[in-house]
Amino acid sequence: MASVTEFFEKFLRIDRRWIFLAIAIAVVVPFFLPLGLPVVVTPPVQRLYDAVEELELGGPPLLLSIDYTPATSPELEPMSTAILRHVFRQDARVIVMTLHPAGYGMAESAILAAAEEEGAEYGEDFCFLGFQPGTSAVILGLGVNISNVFPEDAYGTPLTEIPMMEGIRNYDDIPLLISLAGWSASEAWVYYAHQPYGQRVGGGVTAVMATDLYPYLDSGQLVGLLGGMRGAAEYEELIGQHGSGVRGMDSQSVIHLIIIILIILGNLAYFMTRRQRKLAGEGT
Amino acid sequence: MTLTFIWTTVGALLTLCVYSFLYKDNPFYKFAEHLVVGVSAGYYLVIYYFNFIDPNVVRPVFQLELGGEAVAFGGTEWWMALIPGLLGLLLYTRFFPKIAWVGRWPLGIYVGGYAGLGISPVMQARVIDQMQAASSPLAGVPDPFAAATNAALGFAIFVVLTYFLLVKRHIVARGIAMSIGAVVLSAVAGYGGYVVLSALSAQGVVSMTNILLVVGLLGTLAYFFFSMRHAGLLGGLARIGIIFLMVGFGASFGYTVMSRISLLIGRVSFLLTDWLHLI
Amino acid sequence: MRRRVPLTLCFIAGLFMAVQYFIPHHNVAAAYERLLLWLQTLLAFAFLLGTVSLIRVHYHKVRDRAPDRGFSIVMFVGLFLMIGLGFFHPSHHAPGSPFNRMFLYVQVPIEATMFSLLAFYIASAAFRAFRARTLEATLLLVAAAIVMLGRVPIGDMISARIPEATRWILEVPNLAAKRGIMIGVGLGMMATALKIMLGIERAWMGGGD
Amino acid sequence: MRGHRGRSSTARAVMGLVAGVVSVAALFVCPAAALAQEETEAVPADSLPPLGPPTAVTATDTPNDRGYSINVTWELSDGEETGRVTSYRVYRSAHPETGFVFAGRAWPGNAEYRDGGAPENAPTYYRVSATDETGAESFSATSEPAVALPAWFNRDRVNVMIAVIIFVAAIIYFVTAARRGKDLFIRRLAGLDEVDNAVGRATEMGKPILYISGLSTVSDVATIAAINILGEVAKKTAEYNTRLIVPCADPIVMAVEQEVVKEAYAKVGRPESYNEDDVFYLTRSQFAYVAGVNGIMVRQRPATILYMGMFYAESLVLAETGASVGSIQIAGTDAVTQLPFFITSCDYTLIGEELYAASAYLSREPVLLGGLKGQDTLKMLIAITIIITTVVATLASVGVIQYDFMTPFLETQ
Repeated sequence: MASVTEFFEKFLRIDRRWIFLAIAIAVVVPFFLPLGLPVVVTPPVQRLYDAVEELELGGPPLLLSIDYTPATSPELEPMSTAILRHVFRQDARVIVMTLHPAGYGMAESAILAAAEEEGAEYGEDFCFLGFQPGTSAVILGLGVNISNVFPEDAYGTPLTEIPMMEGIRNYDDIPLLISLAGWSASEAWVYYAHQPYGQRVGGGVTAVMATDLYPYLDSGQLVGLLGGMRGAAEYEELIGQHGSGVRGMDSQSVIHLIIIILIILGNLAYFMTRRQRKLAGEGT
Repeated sequence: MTLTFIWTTVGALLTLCVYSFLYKDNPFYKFAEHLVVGVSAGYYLVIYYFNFIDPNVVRPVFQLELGGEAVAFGGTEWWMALIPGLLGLLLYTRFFPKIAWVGRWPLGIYVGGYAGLGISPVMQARVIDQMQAASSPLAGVPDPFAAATNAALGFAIFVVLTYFLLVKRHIVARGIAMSIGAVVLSAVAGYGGYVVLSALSAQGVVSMTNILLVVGLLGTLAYFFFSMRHAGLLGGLARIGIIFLMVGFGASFGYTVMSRISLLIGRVSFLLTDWLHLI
Repeated sequence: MRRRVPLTLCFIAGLFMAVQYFIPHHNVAAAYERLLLWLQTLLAFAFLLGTVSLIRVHYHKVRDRAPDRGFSIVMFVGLFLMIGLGFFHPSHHAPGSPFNRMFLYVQVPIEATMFSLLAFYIASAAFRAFRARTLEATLLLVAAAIVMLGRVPIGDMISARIPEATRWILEVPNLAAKRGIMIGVGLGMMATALKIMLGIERAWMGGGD
Repeated sequence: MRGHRGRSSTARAVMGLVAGVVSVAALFVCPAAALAQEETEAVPADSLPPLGPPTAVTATDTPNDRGYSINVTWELSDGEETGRVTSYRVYRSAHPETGFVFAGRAWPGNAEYRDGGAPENAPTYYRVSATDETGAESFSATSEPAVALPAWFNRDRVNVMIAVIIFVAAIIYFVTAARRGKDLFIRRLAGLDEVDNAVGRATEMGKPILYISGLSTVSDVATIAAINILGEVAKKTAEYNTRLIVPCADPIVMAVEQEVVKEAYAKVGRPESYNEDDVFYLTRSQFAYVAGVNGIMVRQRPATILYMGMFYAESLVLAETGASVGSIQIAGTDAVTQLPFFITSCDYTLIGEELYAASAYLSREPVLLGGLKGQDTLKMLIAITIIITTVVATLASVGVIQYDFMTPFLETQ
């Protein structure tokens, strides 16, 4: 009995670096040995997927605003990759831009990787407009005329010389807009693109922000929503190509379990040692 | 070795430097720490200069001097740009002790301006809008969370009764038979409460969700009362408030875990995939 | 002069910001936007002030031969490299410039890694603090455990009730508590702002009368 | 019905706000494009019969807006039934007969458009056309003129203004009452009682106190609260002659806090103990700041760490590092999302509004305590209002009373 208590007492004072080690193992292992836990697709993700699915071959393009920064890219980059793959696979077109200065590099690397993989061509299937400061003014300005806000693309080519931009003037020519952001950009798109112009807006945000955006989903101000790595995993499930999202969910499940087991063991140890202390106290 | 690979390797090594801090403080961490403080401080100095001082002060003022066309500053005259420029320069008076007190002028405008923004918009967004959202009928509408709420309530009744019947009355002394009786009794009471409340809320007679929302809100507000002793009714309400606060905090904590792990996955993926190309 | 001028400026700026909220007229709106831009520009000027402070602290470390002075030099290298590249390199901070690369491959990885330490700390914090010592602590840990499970696939596998309970906890008790905090915070913010404007609370200028 | 009217005024207000915002954009982004010079085109002949035009076009000044905005409404074309309408095109002119220029476009099924490019103070006429798939347009009759006027008062925010006035009055009343010497009670705030002990402890141990005033700028009022608390803490450390380290994440906050600490040392007669190197700027960048502060924590091993103000995701990294070096930690923030982390990792946590009560609590200055009393009075009013609105809403929903007459009072735009 005493030895059990001793063990628990030791366990309560365990060096936190053992916990760190457990977490590290739980993250690294699924990279090599995927568990393949099933991913259940939820309605908000399905709705966004359906909206992208509606884009037509060579028809009016999707406007994808990659507004996340390096800090939140682990959650949001799997989303942009999955959405871009989806768009290119059905030969639809996409205009990429960003509202955040730090989103420039994020957007560029995501789109170039997806384009290379799916064989999409710059200027025909996609183009990258780059960054403009002034969030709400930019969003409102695009509703009037895109070329007023972005006279040229990120590489200095005038929009008039980009084939796919022909006839694309403002939101009227864009059937769907998706914003991926770890800050309030998605709300800004709802306020300044959906509200005044009736633009259909979809969003992808971090898991933490997702519940704050559910009201917009219920009211129809957002056509669909991806929340965190789980949202990305569900989207990957839908396009049938598992990537970092699905893999990430394995690690997520394992670590969540580890934390819960730690909490349970911690409490068990706490009560065992407390009872022991109480008994000892009564004995003397 | 391509240039990108070299840069990625730099990033990867720095990543490892930071992780070494998990073991303990060490020179590698110190290196990364001092480097990132310097680099980021420089980054912000440059970015803020080019995003604010350059377009709003330097260009409007100096292009005119050079005989160029005046750059519109928010649609106004160029000399308007002198005002933020002057205010900005006043900040530096603190380097000259004799006139350092002038440095409080721009700070006064800065602090006061944002204080003013902390009044009217806050009243709307944080007070009135929240009050409006909180004012919903306690009955008459079918309760979307009827089952979950009532299950939770039934469970709560069960736990509370069991607690009072068992824990408060020394189980060992009273014998097992009595404790079993007590558990059964509280289970019946809890389940009974559950069934009755479910029936009522399914028909819209009560909305347990909304009742809990209002009670929780009033309780939390009571907790924040400063100028009265937390006793009697106020004390009881404040106690309810604390319970709601704790459940809320627990929920937020559990809710955030996922995002944080995503970040770690992102870094590991950077090391294993982008850098080492193992996966 | 020394106290009255800044207090008066503070009051006027605050009053304008509080009142403009009720006046949509474009003249007022333009003035509001201009003032906001000035405040941001003021902050930009302050960055030099901050950078001087940073340099000063580390210069003193080097001068006083503090034990970690070598790392202060690392700080200087990082700082002056960024300032040099940002202001004097012809491509400034454009994408692809050396400045931008320093940001992407030095600052970003370190910061992202610092951020990711949270995954470790959240686990150790949960282990250390989530003990059922009191009723409050128990509620905290039970709510956290349910929500944690409800957000990963493994939660669905254990029971379909877990995601349901998660949603309920988030949307009922959590929402009630958040609303209460929000209203309280709103009142606290307004009172603090008002006291600043009226000069009742003047710690920001060193206090005193 | 009142309830209905309440809703429509909200709708108007939404339109007003949006129109206002649209016109801002028009002014800022593209003054020329807002008045796009797209002349009406000739209608090409086509085999299908032309669409029926939109009818009953009205133009009214957008209410409660900043100006340059007119709301145009119409009744849908009969082409809606066959689904042939591709869009409605709205045209404006200063004359009822000629000079119509394209103002904007609305989707099929929409019978309104907010023109954010209308000239100010001049009568403006509108025409709306239904466009079919060939681009052929059938035009409505010209509307009655409308004049775009900017508003000097946003009537949708009357309730907010009244609430602000009540609040300001309550605060000023209790502050003056406190000045006259009214005795004011304040309940215990556990974390703050600990500040004195913490300073004493640090002095005994010969270790510093670390004060972190959040990662935001002065634009968050929480930062101002943190500055006020620093003023009180600095007085105590100055009295005990304990080292106080204040790393700042914002240069303006740094400028202010240097002033605060310097003055506190001067006030207790120890101006020479103030070291400017202890109140310094680190970096604005969130996690670079955290890296630096973590370094300070593990190397200086402060006896006490105070976290006051606005925090983001870094809260737990800081608090866990602080806990690992054995510091007593007292946190206070109004960032709802970060409170759970401070609660789990710190010894004491001031929740939300408690942060704003802290400087009054620490200083015990009557005028500041009077402010708290004012806050509590408002809180009482809010609680009563919520109870009343809930009762009214409940009675209305079960049909005891005809309509929910309380809701309009709380509607805002």
